[in-house]
Amino acid sequence: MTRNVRVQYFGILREQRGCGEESRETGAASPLDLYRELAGEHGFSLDPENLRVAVNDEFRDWDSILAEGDKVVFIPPVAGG
Amino acid sequence: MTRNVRVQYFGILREQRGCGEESRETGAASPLDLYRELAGEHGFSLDPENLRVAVNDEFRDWDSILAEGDKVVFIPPVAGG
Amino acid sequence: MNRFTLSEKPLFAETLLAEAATPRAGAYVTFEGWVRDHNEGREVLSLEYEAYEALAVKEGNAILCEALDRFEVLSAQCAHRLGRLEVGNVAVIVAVTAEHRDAAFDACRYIIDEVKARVPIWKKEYYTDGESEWVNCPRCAAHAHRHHNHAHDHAHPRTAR
Amino acid sequence: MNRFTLSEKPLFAETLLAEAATPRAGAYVTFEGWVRDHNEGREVLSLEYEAYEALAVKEGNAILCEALDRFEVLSAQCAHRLGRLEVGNVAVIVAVTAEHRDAAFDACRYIIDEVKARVPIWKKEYYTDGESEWVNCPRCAAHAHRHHNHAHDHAHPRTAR
Repeated sequence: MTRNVRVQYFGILREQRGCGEESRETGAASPLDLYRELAGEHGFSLDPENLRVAVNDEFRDWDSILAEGDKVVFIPPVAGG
Repeated sequence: MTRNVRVQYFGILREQRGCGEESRETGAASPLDLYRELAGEHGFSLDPENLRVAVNDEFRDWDSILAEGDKVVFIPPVAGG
Repeated sequence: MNRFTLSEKPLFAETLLAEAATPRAGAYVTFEGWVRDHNEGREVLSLEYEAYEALAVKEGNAILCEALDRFEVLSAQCAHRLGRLEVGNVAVIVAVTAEHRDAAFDACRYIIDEVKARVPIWKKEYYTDGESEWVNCPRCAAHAHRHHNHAHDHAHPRTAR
Repeated sequence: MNRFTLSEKPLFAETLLAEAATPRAGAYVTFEGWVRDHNEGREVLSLEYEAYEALAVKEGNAILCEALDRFEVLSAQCAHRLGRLEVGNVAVIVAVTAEHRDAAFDACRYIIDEVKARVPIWKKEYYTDGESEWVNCPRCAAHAHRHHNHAHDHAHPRTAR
Protein backbone atom coordinates (compact mmCIF):
# COMPACT_ATOMS: atom_id res chain seq x y z
CA MET A 1 0.00 0.00 0.00
CA THR A 2 1.29 3.45 -0.85
CA ARG A 3 0.16 6.98 0.06
CA ASN A 4 0.77 10.50 -1.13
CA VAL A 5 2.53 12.73 1.38
CA ARG A 6 3.89 16.24 1.20
CA VAL A 7 7.35 16.77 2.73
CA GLN A 8 8.69 20.19 3.77
CA TYR A 9 12.36 20.88 4.42
CA PHE A 10 14.00 23.54 6.58
CA GLY A 11 17.52 24.60 7.37
CA ILE A 12 20.28 22.15 6.59
CA LEU A 13 17.82 19.56 5.25
CA ARG A 14 16.42 22.10 2.79
CA GLU A 15 19.94 22.81 1.55
CA GLN A 16 20.85 19.11 1.28
CA ARG A 17 17.61 18.36 -0.54
CA GLY A 18 17.97 21.42 -2.78
CA CYS A 19 14.32 22.37 -2.38
CA GLY A 20 11.88 23.34 0.36
CA GLU A 21 9.05 21.00 -0.48
CA GLU A 22 8.12 17.90 -2.42
CA SER A 23 5.15 15.62 -2.91
CA ARG A 24 5.83 11.94 -2.86
CA GLU A 25 4.13 8.59 -3.36
CA THR A 26 5.62 6.35 -0.69
CA GLY A 27 5.28 2.90 0.77
CA ALA A 28 6.68 4.13 4.10
CA ALA A 29 4.22 3.48 6.92
CA SER A 30 5.81 5.78 9.52
CA PRO A 31 7.79 9.04 9.55
CA LEU A 32 10.86 6.99 10.47
CA ASP A 33 10.49 4.74 7.42
CA LEU A 34 9.89 7.81 5.26
CA TYR A 35 12.99 9.58 6.57
CA ARG A 36 15.16 6.52 5.93
CA GLU A 37 13.84 6.27 2.39
CA LEU A 38 14.53 9.97 1.71
CA ALA A 39 17.89 9.98 3.48
CA GLY A 40 19.07 7.07 1.35
CA GLU A 41 17.98 8.86 -1.80
CA HIS A 42 19.27 12.37 -1.00
CA GLY A 43 22.19 11.64 1.31
CA PHE A 44 20.91 13.53 4.34
CA SER A 45 23.69 13.78 6.92
CA LEU A 46 21.52 13.88 10.03
CA ASP A 47 20.63 10.81 11.98
CA PRO A 48 16.94 10.50 12.94
CA GLU A 49 17.89 10.59 16.61
CA ASN A 50 19.06 14.18 16.09
CA LEU A 51 15.77 15.13 14.46
CA ARG A 52 12.18 15.49 15.52
CA VAL A 53 9.25 15.06 13.20
CA ALA A 54 5.97 16.91 12.79
CA VAL A 55 2.90 15.75 10.88
CA ASN A 56 0.27 18.33 9.93
CA ASP A 57 1.94 20.95 12.11
CA GLU A 58 2.02 18.84 15.29
CA PHE A 59 4.98 17.03 16.79
CA ARG A 60 4.51 13.32 16.20
CA ASP A 61 6.18 10.05 17.22
CA TRP A 62 8.59 8.58 14.71
CA ASP A 63 6.67 5.31 14.62
CA SER A 64 3.19 6.79 14.19
CA ILE A 65 1.21 5.83 11.08
CA LEU A 66 1.22 8.10 8.03
CA ALA A 67 -2.08 8.82 6.28
CA GLU A 68 -2.89 9.92 2.75
CA GLY A 69 -2.28 13.64 2.29
CA ASP A 70 -0.18 14.13 5.45
CA LYS A 71 2.26 17.01 5.54
CA VAL A 72 5.52 15.76 7.05
CA VAL A 73 8.34 17.98 8.34
CA PHE A 74 11.66 16.68 9.63
CA ILE A 75 13.05 19.08 12.21
CA PRO A 76 16.83 19.50 12.48
CA PRO A 77 18.30 20.68 15.80
CA VAL A 78 16.78 24.10 16.37
CA ALA A 79 18.81 27.28 16.91
CA GLY A 80 16.44 30.12 17.68
CA GLY A 81 17.10 32.86 20.21
CA MET B 1 34.96 68.15 75.03
CA THR B 2 32.29 69.11 72.55
CA ARG B 3 32.27 69.37 68.76
CA ASN B 4 30.10 70.89 66.08
CA VAL B 5 28.42 68.41 63.77
CA ARG B 6 25.88 68.73 61.02
CA VAL B 7 23.05 66.17 61.04
CA GLN B 8 20.91 65.38 57.99
CA TYR B 9 17.58 63.58 58.22
CA PHE B 10 15.76 61.53 55.60
CA GLY B 11 12.45 59.71 55.37
CA ILE B 12 10.70 58.94 58.60
CA LEU B 13 13.46 60.55 60.68
CA ARG B 14 13.07 63.81 58.72
CA GLU B 15 9.36 63.76 59.46
CA GLN B 16 9.83 62.96 63.14
CA ARG B 17 12.47 65.70 63.48
CA GLY B 18 10.38 68.16 61.48
CA CYS B 19 13.38 69.33 59.46
CA GLY B 20 15.96 67.93 57.07
CA GLU B 21 19.10 69.29 58.65
CA GLU B 22 20.51 70.82 61.79
CA SER B 23 23.85 71.92 63.20
CA ARG B 24 24.60 70.91 66.71
CA GLU B 25 27.19 71.32 69.42
CA THR B 26 27.44 67.93 71.06
CA GLY B 27 29.42 66.07 73.68
CA ALA B 28 28.66 62.77 71.94
CA ALA B 29 31.86 60.98 70.97
CA SER B 30 30.37 58.48 68.56
CA PRO B 31 27.42 58.36 66.14
CA LEU B 32 25.70 56.00 68.58
CA ASP B 33 26.00 58.48 71.46
CA LEU B 34 24.79 61.25 69.16
CA TYR B 35 21.78 59.25 68.01
CA ARG B 36 20.78 58.44 71.59
CA GLU B 37 21.07 62.10 72.52
CA LEU B 38 18.90 63.16 69.55
CA ALA B 39 16.41 60.33 69.94
CA GLY B 40 15.82 61.28 73.58
CA GLU B 41 15.25 64.87 72.59
CA HIS B 42 13.05 64.34 69.51
CA GLY B 43 11.37 61.03 70.31
CA PHE B 44 12.68 59.11 67.30
CA SER B 45 10.85 55.80 67.08
CA LEU B 46 13.61 53.78 65.43
CA ASP B 47 16.08 51.74 67.40
CA PRO B 48 19.75 52.18 66.34
CA GLU B 49 19.88 48.50 65.42
CA ASN B 50 17.39 49.22 62.63
CA LEU B 51 19.49 52.09 61.33
CA ARG B 52 22.84 52.52 59.68
CA VAL B 53 24.96 55.62 59.96
CA ALA B 54 27.07 57.57 57.47
CA VAL B 55 29.67 60.19 58.23
CA ASN B 56 30.79 62.53 55.45
CA ASP B 57 28.96 60.42 52.85
CA GLU B 58 30.57 57.10 53.84
CA PHE B 59 29.05 54.30 55.87
CA ARG B 60 30.63 54.31 59.31
CA ASP B 61 30.64 52.14 62.44
CA TRP B 62 28.32 53.26 65.21
CA ASP B 63 31.21 53.43 67.69
CA SER B 64 33.64 55.37 65.49
CA ILE B 65 34.85 58.75 66.76
CA LEU B 66 33.17 61.95 65.59
CA ALA B 67 35.31 64.89 64.56
CA GLU B 68 34.65 68.61 64.42
CA GLY B 69 32.60 69.51 61.32
CA ASP B 70 31.46 65.97 60.52
CA LYS B 71 28.27 65.52 58.52
CA VAL B 72 26.27 62.73 60.14
CA VAL B 73 23.33 60.93 58.50
CA PHE B 74 21.22 58.30 60.23
CA ILE B 75 19.83 55.90 57.66
CA PRO B 76 16.40 54.34 58.25
CA PRO B 77 15.60 51.01 56.59
CA VAL B 78 15.84 51.68 52.86
CA ALA B 79 13.04 51.06 50.39
CA GLY B 80 14.30 51.78 46.90
CA GLY B 81 13.41 49.76 43.83
CA MET C 1 -1.92 37.38 28.37
CA ASN C 2 0.45 35.50 26.07
CA ARG C 3 1.60 35.98 22.53
CA PHE C 4 4.42 34.53 20.47
CA THR C 5 5.15 36.31 17.22
CA LEU C 6 7.54 35.98 14.30
CA SER C 7 8.66 39.04 12.39
CA GLU C 8 10.63 39.81 9.23
CA LYS C 9 11.06 43.38 10.49
CA PRO C 10 13.29 44.78 13.27
CA LEU C 11 12.10 44.14 16.82
CA PHE C 12 11.67 46.86 19.43
CA ALA C 13 11.03 46.18 23.11
CA GLU C 14 8.60 49.12 23.28
CA THR C 15 6.14 47.15 21.18
CA LEU C 16 5.87 44.47 23.86
CA LEU C 17 5.81 47.03 26.66
CA ALA C 18 2.49 48.44 25.46
CA GLU C 19 0.84 45.03 25.77
CA ALA C 20 2.49 44.28 29.11
CA ALA C 21 1.52 47.35 31.11
CA THR C 22 -1.04 46.79 33.85
CA PRO C 23 -1.54 48.56 37.20
CA ARG C 24 -1.15 45.26 39.05
CA ALA C 25 2.41 44.71 37.81
CA GLY C 26 5.36 45.65 39.98
CA ALA C 27 8.08 43.91 37.98
CA TYR C 28 8.89 43.87 34.28
CA VAL C 29 11.76 41.68 33.10
CA THR C 30 12.93 41.51 29.51
CA PHE C 31 15.54 39.42 27.76
CA GLU C 32 16.90 40.40 24.35
CA GLY C 33 19.12 38.17 22.26
CA TRP C 34 21.45 40.23 20.09
CA VAL C 35 23.54 39.10 17.13
CA ARG C 36 27.09 38.90 18.49
CA ASP C 37 30.17 39.59 16.38
CA HIS C 38 31.58 36.19 17.29
CA ASN C 39 30.44 32.66 18.03
CA GLU C 40 32.44 29.59 18.98
CA GLY C 41 35.61 31.48 18.17
CA ARG C 42 34.55 32.61 14.66
CA GLU C 43 33.92 36.19 13.55
CA VAL C 44 30.28 36.60 12.60
CA LEU C 45 29.24 39.03 9.86
CA SER C 46 25.51 38.36 9.72
CA LEU C 47 23.01 35.56 10.05
CA GLU C 48 19.76 34.30 8.73
CA TYR C 49 16.83 32.86 10.69
CA GLU C 50 14.36 30.51 9.08
CA ALA C 51 11.25 29.11 10.81
CA TYR C 52 8.68 26.39 10.34
CA GLU C 53 6.18 29.12 11.05
CA ALA C 54 2.97 27.23 11.81
CA LEU C 55 4.62 24.96 14.36
CA ALA C 56 6.95 27.65 15.71
CA VAL C 57 4.02 29.88 16.65
CA LYS C 58 2.16 26.93 18.16
CA GLU C 59 5.17 25.76 20.20
CA GLY C 60 6.10 29.31 21.19
CA ASN C 61 2.61 29.96 22.52
CA ALA C 62 2.68 26.63 24.35
CA ILE C 63 5.86 27.73 26.14
CA LEU C 64 4.29 31.06 27.11
CA CYS C 65 1.24 29.21 28.47
CA GLU C 66 3.51 26.95 30.50
CA ALA C 67 5.22 30.03 31.95
CA LEU C 68 1.87 31.59 32.91
CA ASP C 69 0.93 28.30 34.49
CA ARG C 70 4.10 27.65 36.46
CA PHE C 71 5.02 31.13 37.66
CA GLU C 72 3.01 33.91 39.31
CA VAL C 73 3.16 36.16 36.27
CA LEU C 74 0.62 38.51 34.73
CA SER C 75 1.82 38.50 31.11
CA ALA C 76 4.40 36.71 28.99
CA GLN C 77 5.34 37.57 25.43
CA CYS C 78 8.02 36.58 22.96
CA ALA C 79 8.87 38.03 19.55
CA HIS C 80 11.40 36.32 17.27
CA ARG C 81 13.02 37.82 14.23
CA LEU C 82 13.26 36.01 10.87
CA GLY C 83 15.36 36.69 7.78
CA ARG C 84 18.74 38.36 7.48
CA LEU C 85 20.23 40.05 10.56
CA GLU C 86 23.41 42.03 11.08
CA VAL C 87 25.65 42.19 14.16
CA GLY C 88 23.88 44.17 16.88
CA ASN C 89 20.38 43.40 15.62
CA VAL C 90 17.79 42.03 18.01
CA ALA C 91 17.07 38.35 17.32
CA VAL C 92 14.54 37.68 20.06
CA ILE C 93 12.76 39.53 22.87
CA VAL C 94 11.06 37.97 25.88
CA ALA C 95 8.97 40.24 28.12
CA VAL C 96 7.28 39.25 31.37
CA THR C 97 5.27 41.16 33.96
CA ALA C 98 4.51 39.99 37.50
CA GLU C 99 3.54 41.45 40.82
CA HIS C 100 6.95 40.50 42.21
CA ARG C 101 10.37 40.15 40.67
CA ASP C 102 11.09 36.53 41.63
CA ALA C 103 8.41 35.21 39.31
CA ALA C 104 9.24 37.66 36.54
CA PHE C 105 12.92 36.65 36.46
CA ASP C 106 12.18 32.94 36.70
CA ALA C 107 9.53 33.01 33.97
CA CYS C 108 11.65 35.11 31.61
CA ARG C 109 14.53 32.68 32.04
CA TYR C 110 12.26 29.68 31.54
CA ILE C 111 10.81 31.11 28.33
CA ILE C 112 14.09 31.91 26.62
CA ASP C 113 15.58 28.53 27.60
CA GLU C 114 12.58 26.65 26.23
CA VAL C 115 12.30 28.78 23.08
CA LYS C 116 15.93 28.07 22.26
CA ALA C 117 15.48 24.38 22.90
CA ARG C 118 12.10 23.66 21.34
CA VAL C 119 10.85 26.21 18.82
CA PRO C 120 11.55 25.15 15.21
CA ILE C 121 13.72 28.06 14.12
CA TRP C 122 17.09 27.62 12.42
CA LYS C 123 20.08 29.89 12.16
CA LYS C 124 22.70 30.13 9.45
CA GLU C 125 25.77 32.13 10.39
CA TYR C 126 27.83 34.01 7.81
CA TYR C 127 31.45 34.55 8.83
CA THR C 128 33.96 37.24 7.92
CA ASP C 129 36.08 34.60 6.16
CA GLY C 130 33.29 34.09 3.61
CA GLU C 131 32.10 30.76 4.98
CA SER C 132 28.67 30.03 6.37
CA GLU C 133 27.17 27.31 8.53
CA TRP C 134 23.89 26.08 9.99
CA VAL C 135 24.35 26.40 13.70
CA ASN C 136 23.04 23.91 16.14
CA CYS C 137 23.54 23.42 19.77
CA PRO C 138 23.88 19.72 20.70
CA ARG C 139 22.73 20.45 24.25
CA CYS C 140 19.53 22.03 22.96
CA ALA C 141 19.00 19.15 20.57
CA ALA C 142 19.36 16.69 23.43
CA HIS C 143 16.93 18.70 25.51
CA ALA C 144 14.34 18.91 22.75
CA HIS C 145 14.61 15.19 22.28
CA ARG C 146 14.10 14.49 25.94
CA HIS C 147 11.16 16.86 25.98
CA HIS C 148 9.68 14.99 23.08
CA ASN C 149 10.08 11.57 24.61
CA HIS C 150 8.85 12.54 28.06
CA ALA C 151 6.14 15.08 27.49
CA HIS C 152 5.67 15.72 31.21
CA ASP C 153 9.29 16.38 32.01
CA HIS C 154 9.91 20.01 31.14
CA ALA C 155 13.01 20.44 33.26
CA HIS C 156 15.78 22.09 31.29
CA PRO C 157 19.42 21.44 32.09
CA ARG C 158 20.84 24.89 32.71
CA THR C 159 24.45 25.71 32.26
CA ALA C 160 26.42 26.53 35.37
CA ARG C 161 24.86 29.38 37.27
CA MET D 1 30.88 50.20 31.85
CA ASN D 2 28.84 51.05 34.92
CA ARG D 3 26.64 53.95 35.91
CA PHE D 4 24.11 54.49 38.66
CA THR D 5 21.89 57.53 38.23
CA LEU D 6 19.07 59.24 40.10
CA SER D 7 16.41 61.15 38.20
CA GLU D 8 13.50 63.45 39.02
CA LYS D 9 12.16 62.81 35.51
CA PRO D 10 10.44 59.75 34.03
CA LEU D 11 12.73 56.83 33.18
CA PHE D 12 12.84 55.14 29.79
CA ALA D 13 14.69 51.90 29.11
CA GLU D 14 15.80 53.19 25.68
CA THR D 15 18.12 55.64 27.43
CA LEU D 16 20.10 52.79 28.98
CA LEU D 17 19.99 50.75 25.78
CA ALA D 18 22.07 53.34 23.94
CA GLU D 19 24.89 53.00 26.47
CA ALA D 20 24.65 49.22 26.61
CA ALA D 21 24.94 48.34 22.94
CA THR D 22 28.19 46.67 21.88
CA PRO D 23 28.92 44.17 19.10
CA ARG D 24 30.32 41.69 21.66
CA ALA D 25 27.02 41.42 23.53
CA GLY D 26 24.66 38.52 22.85
CA ALA D 27 22.32 39.01 25.80
CA TYR D 28 20.59 42.07 27.20
CA VAL D 29 18.52 41.66 30.36
CA THR D 30 16.55 44.47 31.94
CA PHE D 31 14.51 44.72 35.10
CA GLU D 32 11.98 47.49 35.63
CA GLY D 33 10.24 48.15 38.92
CA TRP D 34 6.81 49.68 38.36
CA VAL D 35 4.54 51.38 40.88
CA ARG D 36 1.83 48.80 41.66
CA ASP D 37 -1.74 49.73 42.54
CA HIS D 38 -1.48 47.72 45.75
CA ASN D 39 1.04 46.81 48.42
CA GLU D 40 0.64 44.64 51.51
CA GLY D 41 -3.10 44.56 50.93
CA ARG D 42 -3.54 48.34 50.65
CA GLU D 43 -4.60 50.28 47.56
CA VAL D 44 -1.80 52.55 46.45
CA LEU D 45 -2.52 55.88 44.77
CA SER D 46 0.98 57.26 44.39
CA LEU D 47 4.32 57.32 46.13
CA GLU D 48 7.30 59.49 46.76
CA TYR D 49 10.98 58.54 46.65
CA GLU D 50 13.59 60.45 48.58
CA ALA D 51 17.34 59.74 48.45
CA TYR D 52 20.48 60.59 50.32
CA GLU D 53 21.90 61.39 46.93
CA ALA D 54 25.66 61.52 47.51
CA LEU D 55 25.75 58.15 49.28
CA ALA D 56 23.06 56.58 47.05
CA VAL D 57 25.12 57.23 43.93
CA LYS D 58 28.27 55.97 45.63
CA GLU D 59 26.62 52.79 46.94
CA GLY D 60 24.74 52.22 43.65
CA ASN D 61 27.97 52.43 41.68
CA ALA D 62 29.66 50.11 44.17
CA ILE D 63 26.94 47.52 43.52
CA LEU D 64 27.37 47.85 39.75
CA CYS D 65 31.13 47.38 40.16
CA GLU D 66 30.53 44.26 42.24
CA ALA D 67 28.29 42.91 39.47
CA LEU D 68 30.95 43.56 36.81
CA ASP D 69 33.45 41.84 39.06
CA ARG D 70 31.42 38.74 39.95
CA PHE D 71 29.67 37.99 36.68
CA GLU D 72 30.87 37.76 33.09
CA VAL D 73 29.05 40.91 32.00
CA LEU D 74 30.01 43.69 29.63
CA SER D 75 27.95 46.53 31.07
CA ALA D 76 25.71 47.17 34.07
CA GLN D 77 23.56 50.22 34.64
CA CYS D 78 20.86 51.29 37.03
CA ALA D 79 18.61 54.36 37.01
CA HIS D 80 16.37 55.17 39.96
CA ARG D 81 13.51 57.64 40.00
CA LEU D 82 13.03 60.26 42.72
CA GLY D 83 10.04 62.45 43.64
CA ARG D 84 6.35 61.78 43.17
CA LEU D 85 5.27 58.74 41.10
CA GLU D 86 1.86 57.50 40.05
CA VAL D 87 0.69 53.90 39.59
CA GLY D 88 2.29 52.46 36.46
CA ASN D 89 5.33 54.75 36.55
CA VAL D 90 8.81 53.26 36.34
CA ALA D 91 10.59 53.44 39.71
CA VAL D 92 13.86 51.75 38.75
CA ILE D 93 15.54 50.21 35.72
CA VAL D 94 18.48 47.80 35.73
CA ALA D 95 20.11 46.96 32.40
CA VAL D 96 22.90 44.43 31.84
CA THR D 97 24.71 43.18 28.75
CA ALA D 98 26.79 40.02 28.52
CA GLU D 99 28.05 37.64 25.91
CA HIS D 100 25.78 34.93 27.30
CA ARG D 101 22.44 35.02 29.06
CA ASP D 102 23.42 33.19 32.26
CA ALA D 103 25.62 36.02 33.42
CA ALA D 104 23.20 38.71 32.26
CA PHE D 105 20.29 37.24 34.24
CA ASP D 106 22.38 36.59 37.35
CA ALA D 107 23.95 40.05 37.37
CA CYS D 108 20.62 41.82 36.77
CA ARG D 109 19.09 39.92 39.65
CA TYR D 110 22.05 40.62 41.89
CA ILE D 111 21.92 44.35 41.18
CA ILE D 112 18.23 44.85 41.90
CA ASP D 113 18.43 42.77 45.08
CA GLU D 114 21.40 44.76 46.36
CA VAL D 115 19.98 48.13 45.31
CA LYS D 116 16.79 47.41 47.21
CA ALA D 117 18.73 46.28 50.26
CA ARG D 118 21.56 48.80 50.43
CA VAL D 119 21.02 52.06 48.53
CA PRO D 120 19.77 54.89 50.79
CA ILE D 121 16.46 55.62 49.09
CA TRP D 122 13.16 55.85 50.96
CA LYS D 123 9.60 55.42 49.82
CA LYS D 124 6.44 56.94 51.17
CA GLU D 125 3.24 55.36 49.93
CA TYR D 126 -0.01 57.31 49.59
CA TYR D 127 -3.13 55.15 49.78
CA THR D 128 -6.62 55.58 48.33
CA ASP D 129 -8.01 55.90 51.88
CA GLY D 130 -6.07 59.13 52.33
CA GLU D 131 -3.39 57.70 54.61
CA SER D 132 0.32 57.54 53.88
CA GLU D 133 3.25 55.61 55.27
CA TRP D 134 7.02 55.27 55.04
CA VAL D 135 7.55 51.77 53.73
CA ASN D 136 10.31 49.56 54.87
CA CYS D 137 11.09 45.96 54.34
CA PRO D 138 12.38 44.26 57.51
CA ARG D 139 14.14 41.61 55.43
CA CYS D 140 16.05 44.27 53.50
CA ALA D 141 16.91 46.08 56.70
CA ALA D 142 18.30 42.85 58.15
CA HIS D 143 20.30 42.28 54.98
CA ALA D 144 21.74 45.78 54.94
CA HIS D 145 22.76 45.35 58.53
CA ARG D 146 24.48 42.07 57.86
CA HIS D 147 26.21 43.58 54.85
CA HIS D 148 27.45 46.40 57.00
CA ASN D 149 28.81 44.18 59.74
CA HIS D 150 30.48 41.68 57.44
CA ALA D 151 31.78 43.63 54.50
CA HIS D 152 32.94 40.48 52.70
CA ASP D 153 29.70 38.60 52.93
CA HIS D 154 27.54 39.85 50.09
CA ALA D 155 25.22 36.88 49.95
CA HIS D 156 21.62 37.98 49.88
CA PRO D 157 18.85 35.77 51.28
CA ARG D 158 16.50 35.39 48.36
CA THR D 159 12.84 34.64 48.77
CA ALA D 160 11.62 31.24 47.63
CA ARG D 161 12.48 30.67 43.99
